[in-house]
Amino acid sequence: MPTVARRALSPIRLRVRPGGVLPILALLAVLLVLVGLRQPDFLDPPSLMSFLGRSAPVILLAAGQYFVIVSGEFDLSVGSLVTAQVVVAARLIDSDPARTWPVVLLLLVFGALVGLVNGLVTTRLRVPSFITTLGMFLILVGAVYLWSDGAPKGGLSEEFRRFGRRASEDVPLLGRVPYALLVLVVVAALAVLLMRSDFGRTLVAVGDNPRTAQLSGVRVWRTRTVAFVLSGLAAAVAAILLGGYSGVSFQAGAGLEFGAITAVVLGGVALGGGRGSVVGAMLGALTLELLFALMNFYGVSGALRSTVQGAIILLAVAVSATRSSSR
Amino acid sequence: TDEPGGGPAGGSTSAAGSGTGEQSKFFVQADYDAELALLDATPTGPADKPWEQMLNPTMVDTSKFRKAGPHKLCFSNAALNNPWRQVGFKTMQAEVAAQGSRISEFVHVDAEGKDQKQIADINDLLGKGCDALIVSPNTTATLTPAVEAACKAGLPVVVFDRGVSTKCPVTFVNPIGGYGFGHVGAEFVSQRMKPGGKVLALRILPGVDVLETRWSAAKVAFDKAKVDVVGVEFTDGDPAKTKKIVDDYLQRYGTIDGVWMDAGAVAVAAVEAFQDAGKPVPPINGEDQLDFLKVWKDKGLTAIAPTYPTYQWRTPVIAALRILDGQQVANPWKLPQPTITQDNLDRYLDPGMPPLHYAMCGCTDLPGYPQRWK
Amino acid sequence: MPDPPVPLLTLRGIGKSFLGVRVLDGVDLDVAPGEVHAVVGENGAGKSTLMKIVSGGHAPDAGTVEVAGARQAFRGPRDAQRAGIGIIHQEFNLLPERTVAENVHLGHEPVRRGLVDRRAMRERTRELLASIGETELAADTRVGRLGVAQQQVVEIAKALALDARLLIMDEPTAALADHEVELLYGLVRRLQQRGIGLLYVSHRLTEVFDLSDRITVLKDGRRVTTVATADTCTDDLVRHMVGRELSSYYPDRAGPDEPGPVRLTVRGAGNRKLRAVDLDLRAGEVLGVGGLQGSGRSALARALFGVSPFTTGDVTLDGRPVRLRSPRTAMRAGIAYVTEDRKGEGIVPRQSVLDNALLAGRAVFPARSGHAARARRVRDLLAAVEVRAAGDDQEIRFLSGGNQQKVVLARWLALDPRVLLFDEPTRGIDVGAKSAIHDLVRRLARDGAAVLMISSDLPELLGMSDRIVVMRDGRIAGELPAGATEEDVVALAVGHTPQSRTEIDR
Amino acid sequence: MSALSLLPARRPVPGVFVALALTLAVGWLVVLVDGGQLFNQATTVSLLHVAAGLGLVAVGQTLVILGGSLDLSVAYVISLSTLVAAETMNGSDGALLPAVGLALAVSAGVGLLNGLLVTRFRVNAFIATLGVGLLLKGYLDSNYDGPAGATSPALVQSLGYQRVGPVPLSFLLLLALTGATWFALSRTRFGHHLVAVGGDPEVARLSGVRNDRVLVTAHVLCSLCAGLAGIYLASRLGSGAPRVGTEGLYDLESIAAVVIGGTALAGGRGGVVGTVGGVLLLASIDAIFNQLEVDAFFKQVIRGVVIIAAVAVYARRALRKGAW
Ligand SMILES: Nc1ncnc2c1ncn2[C@@H]1O[C@H](COP(=O)(O)OP(=O)(O)OP(=O)(O)O)[C@@H](O)[C@H]1O
Ligand SMILES: Nc1ncnc2c1ncn2[C@@H]1O[C@H](COP(=O)(O)OP(=O)(O)OP(=O)(O)O)[C@@H](O)[C@H]1O
Ligand SMILES: [Mg+2]
Ligand SMILES: [Mg+2]
Repeated sequence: MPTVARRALSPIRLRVRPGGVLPILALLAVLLVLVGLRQPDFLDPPSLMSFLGRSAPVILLAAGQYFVIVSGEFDLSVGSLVTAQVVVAARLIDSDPARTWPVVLLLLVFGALVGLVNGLVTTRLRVPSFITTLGMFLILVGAVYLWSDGAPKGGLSEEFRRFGRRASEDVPLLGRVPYALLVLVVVAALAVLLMRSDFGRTLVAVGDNPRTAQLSGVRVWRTRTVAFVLSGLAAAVAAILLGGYSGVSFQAGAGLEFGAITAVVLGGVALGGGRGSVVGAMLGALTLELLFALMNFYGVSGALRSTVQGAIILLAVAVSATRSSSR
Repeated sequence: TDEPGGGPAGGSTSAAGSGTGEQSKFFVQADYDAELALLDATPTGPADKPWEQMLNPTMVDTSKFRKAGPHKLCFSNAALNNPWRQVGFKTMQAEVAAQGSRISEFVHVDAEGKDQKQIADINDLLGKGCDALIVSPNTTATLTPAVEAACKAGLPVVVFDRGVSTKCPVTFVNPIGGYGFGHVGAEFVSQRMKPGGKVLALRILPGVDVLETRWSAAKVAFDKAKVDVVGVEFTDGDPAKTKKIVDDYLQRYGTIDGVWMDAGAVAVAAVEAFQDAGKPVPPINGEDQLDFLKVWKDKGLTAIAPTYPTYQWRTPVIAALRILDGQQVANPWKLPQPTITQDNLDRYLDPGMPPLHYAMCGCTDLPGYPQRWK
Repeated sequence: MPDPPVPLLTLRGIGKSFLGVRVLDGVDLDVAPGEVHAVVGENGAGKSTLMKIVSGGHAPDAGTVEVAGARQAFRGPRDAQRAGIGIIHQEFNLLPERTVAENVHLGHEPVRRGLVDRRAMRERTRELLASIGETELAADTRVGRLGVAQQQVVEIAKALALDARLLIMDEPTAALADHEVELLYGLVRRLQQRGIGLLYVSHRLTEVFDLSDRITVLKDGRRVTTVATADTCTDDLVRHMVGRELSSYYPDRAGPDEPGPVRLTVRGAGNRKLRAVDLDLRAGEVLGVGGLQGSGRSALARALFGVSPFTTGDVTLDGRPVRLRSPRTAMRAGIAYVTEDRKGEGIVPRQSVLDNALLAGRAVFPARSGHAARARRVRDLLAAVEVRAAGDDQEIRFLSGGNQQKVVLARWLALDPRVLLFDEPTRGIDVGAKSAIHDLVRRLARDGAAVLMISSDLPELLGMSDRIVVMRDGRIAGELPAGATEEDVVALAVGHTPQSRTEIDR
Repeated sequence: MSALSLLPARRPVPGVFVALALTLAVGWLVVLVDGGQLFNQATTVSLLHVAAGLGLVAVGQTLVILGGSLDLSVAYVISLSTLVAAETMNGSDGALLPAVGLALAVSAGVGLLNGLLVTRFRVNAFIATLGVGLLLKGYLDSNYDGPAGATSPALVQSLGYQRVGPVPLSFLLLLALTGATWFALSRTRFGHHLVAVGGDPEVARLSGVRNDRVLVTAHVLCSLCAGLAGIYLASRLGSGAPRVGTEGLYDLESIAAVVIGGTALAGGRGGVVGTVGGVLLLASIDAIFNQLEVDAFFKQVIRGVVIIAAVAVYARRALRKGAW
């Protein structure tokens, strides 16, 4: 009698499944070829490194959003959280290098705290996360404007900005490696490890069928809350990098939540939870960033940009969706 | 490509508003000429109070609005969603405070950038017994009916910043305008770079009238100077996006010889992008925000800062009170629109103020300075 | 069995593959008007897939479907309905947020002057429910509030509402208690008299023999044989299905010395659904729990597992008082619970077989002997319960219902529980696997676990239990020793003397 | 338990109306203490106008959300519709009907595209409608530099500014649309099928519902509602406005209104009456803060808190009721 122990599937077959990373890899490859044709030196290590570095914040946000989405929820507050973090950092640091590290620590705590509140309100008060995080979005934006009287104050120290703006020079083979990229690599590795751990598998199970998870001893509320906390932490790290990269502004995080959700879905993760990989989500974000660069290189300029962006996203998702669906 | 500017793909693929191709439909030659003429006009009024100055004024009679004070002033505000409006509104509040005894109540409603909310707001204010109504419209055309309704209600209406397409308000207060702004910046940038050099135009958003006029005037200047506008990109006012765009353009063209912006919000980010790429910062224009002025001075940039002064937020209050006194006021009330150049940079750069403060606030004499603006 | 000229349904050479795995291969089958044609086979043999093909839910890769001589290519269930084919699915196809009437008429709501005729819907629902002996159920109850058995009744009414000429029943009795099965019998016979053809899938061979005219046996997606019911016997059928002899259906009960000390005691416990429950559960015994639908059997299991905990009374485990506040606390105390609603509460559908089996261990117990060792252990268990899947990384939703159940069992066995609560553990499980599960349950008891087994399958309840408690209205109505009869159980369950059975039979 | 479960399911008053009543009562009191009057004519009219605009969109949004989908393109559809209407009318009353028809037809076309992407091409609704929104944004951004066209005076005077007592015509239109939608949901096959598809698409399919058709219809109706909202806004603004939809945050706010109104974001549960409650709640919060002249940022904070709190109260109630 055939049993499960019979054979393991080949890794190739694993990835073609719905929720796998193959479609997004294919799209990424196509875009890379297109960029390479137009701007061959983009693929040289230095410029590639700097591209990856500047994309790091968005990729981190996508990873954070992934945890929340795969557990069956939404986090619409990350964009405003990034803005709030950057503004808070500027005001607290007030250009004083000595305050850099305490403030970095504070930002991480702040991010985790916002995630915790999102998580607890969603799981314990049973407010749909769409509403919870939309409310949090309003609260954060309002509060940070209120606190800073409508215009960011103070300034970020050079030390703080280093994470997002500077690079480790003279690395063999690669040349400059942006610190942001190093941070990204570390966080991405942690995220992958986490998703392979018991917690990660449980998280996906919660998104798939919370009742079963509950009846199998999972503390569903805790698991989901942790996902929100992870998202908040990711937003904090992203804010540190983004603030470093571009400085203080109220626009720092604007629209990032939609970017992150789009990236996650593009990466094959199902909204509603239970399917998809964190690698896919991060690749989705990278693909989106590459798409923007591609448009810069091809001179898709001005107002037409959003049309091209919309068309490519639709096409990509439609092709991968119709190809992976079996009836 | 067959466009006058000869820009590569950048211009050819996009429609109105980009490249230096066809002029946008927002371009009105007569207004352009008038504004450029105003740049050189000498204002009337106290020289140390530009917010009370007028350019080529035509005075109108307001005696029918005369009323005994103190007055209740009502203000329908388009939005408070950017530092410019923040600084402006604080300046206005300070002006109200300065006029203390003459104003019994100052009602402020914020439309949060929504046309339809502002229409409702104005309607709402009409029921509140205001003595005068100040409106900063969110959009020119769409707010016109609401403003007309307010005029019909019989109270004096003062419009500032953006206009409305009706003559019914007692006066319309604003500085010279977008053509002047765009022209000053573009002329500076194109004159300081090599002929035929590459200019990158960084814009905030499409479809905002003030910003559109700035760009259309710049376009005229660039076309005249025969420089190559390699790209017209929208940044959404997001510094990160700005840096990415500049980065990619640098990679694509090797060098960029000039940067023009329709607003100063992301000027510092653009400068940083050049620094981070290890390239010299080309001639660039910003606005009178202090962060830009600071970088300008610290790094010795070749730069200029045309302004859209925030002191114009003081004038509507002054105008409203004059109207209620029955004094004549200018209509339109054109305010001077100074430019910050290398020569007068130090006068405006106040390191004690926050980075996003606008130097041209004309607020140093107002109660609560500088604390109110910090 | 007379052979009518034009069969109602003719299947020729039906084949179907999922993701490259062949599930059906050249299946032929026909159904005559007024015939009850039973389809039997092991879990995963392809029965439900075949039924879905006939009812338009899946498109076949090969072969033809003819209805009353006309060839059909269904593009969807709607086409099949148009052709007069109705189906009672194995898994519930009901919307919990909608009312009974809305569910029953979903897809073909009666309209009057362009508008849905709600009154007609209610009326018709009432009639349909009455025709299967369900008079208590209101047509505008939200289905989500119903217990599993009542949902099954709704599911049947829903299929009947179509006025089909061919009705497919895919394990219609899996969730039904005994007396309801009787009602279903009556229904089937009435339909048969009206000339309606029936395809009847069931693992309960008694039903198959009671009801069917012919029987088709499927094995590994192929048709093994089709025989007239009168010409075969249980043993033959089982041999065809399993490919080997199954000697005895139930393993030996516990010997007199096997039940050990009392492991779990419940005294005066109650909650919203249960009152004054007293119970002793010994190590080494299988305690059966009988009762009608809604009598509180599941509620008892859910209370013991901390899902809807007892609010009053005391529970002790191995002599120590415990408070079972949540599934976690119950699991920590060594209790495991196999739920009756597999789809809704048993599986995480889009995760792999392995992840499903590992779920509970991962959630509550950190891997003591390492992750690899735990996974190996679970793989062994999956093999031991004979799960059929393309691999242990296959998504569990693609497994047949019976195989899903085995994965769920493996999940709990991996925790080495001291007390096992089984709620309808063999529902929808084939004879072979059923006897494997029975053996397993018995072995667990032998190894010292205390087993509480809820079952609506009376022969199973009687055959497996060392003792039986029967529930009624949230209380324990009485206790019966091993060797009790079906009549004894029913009498306690309905609170009448045995004669009243006939009354229910009607 | 059996006795309990056999009770017919009653459809309770959506919790949002409790929150609405509470908000209005507290708001009225606070405004009174502040020396104002919440329910004066001008304020009421403004409140109802705000509600009408958002309401028209939210009713359509309710349909797609009930069906388990979502529409993030509504904001752009609204803008597009104002432009199509105003440019076609170009200030003349004669072109009124063709303009309205054209605006609705264009909107329906966008809805059709959304629907086909979601069903035929199996693109997740979030992405599909976001993408279509981007397409429209590109069109609007590259073709319009600001308001364009002129709404016919007749429309401005009727739909835009006409009112019956304190109730604007547009609000009556919203009530009528709500009534019609409620009727469609509870009394037509389409409505039953839509809720089924939202509840469980597989169950619906196996029951003979043509899921694709139902969802496409819902998307078309949703876009039509957005188109209608656009026409209404054109009548308020006097011209077409390419940014009015996005500035009004109609995408997120309409979804918020739907969810506050008790419709499950996952689909299959809820209704249009609750949505109108949600819209009124949001508009009332706005009106109250307007009256109190609360600082816009502080207001935003409070708004966030109130939205969460309102839904939390509602969720709590539902939890207590739904507990078995
Ligand atoms: N999936 C579920 N989620 C929550 N509660 C449930 C679920 N399934 C059943 N229940 C509840 O648990 C109880 C099920 O047990 P019940 O009291 O109906 O007795 P039962 O004898 O087990 O009936 P049945 O034969 O229908 O399972 C019901 O009250 C029901 O409401
Ligand atoms: N949608 C699907 N995708 C992939 N595989 C499937 C799908 N549906 C069924 N299968 C596989 O097809 C085989 C037959 O399943 P089916 O449900 O028809 O069995 P069954 O005979 O009804 O079993 P049971 O008695 O357990 O209900 C199983 O191995 C199952 O894993
Ligand atoms: Mg089956
Ligand atoms: Mg039960």
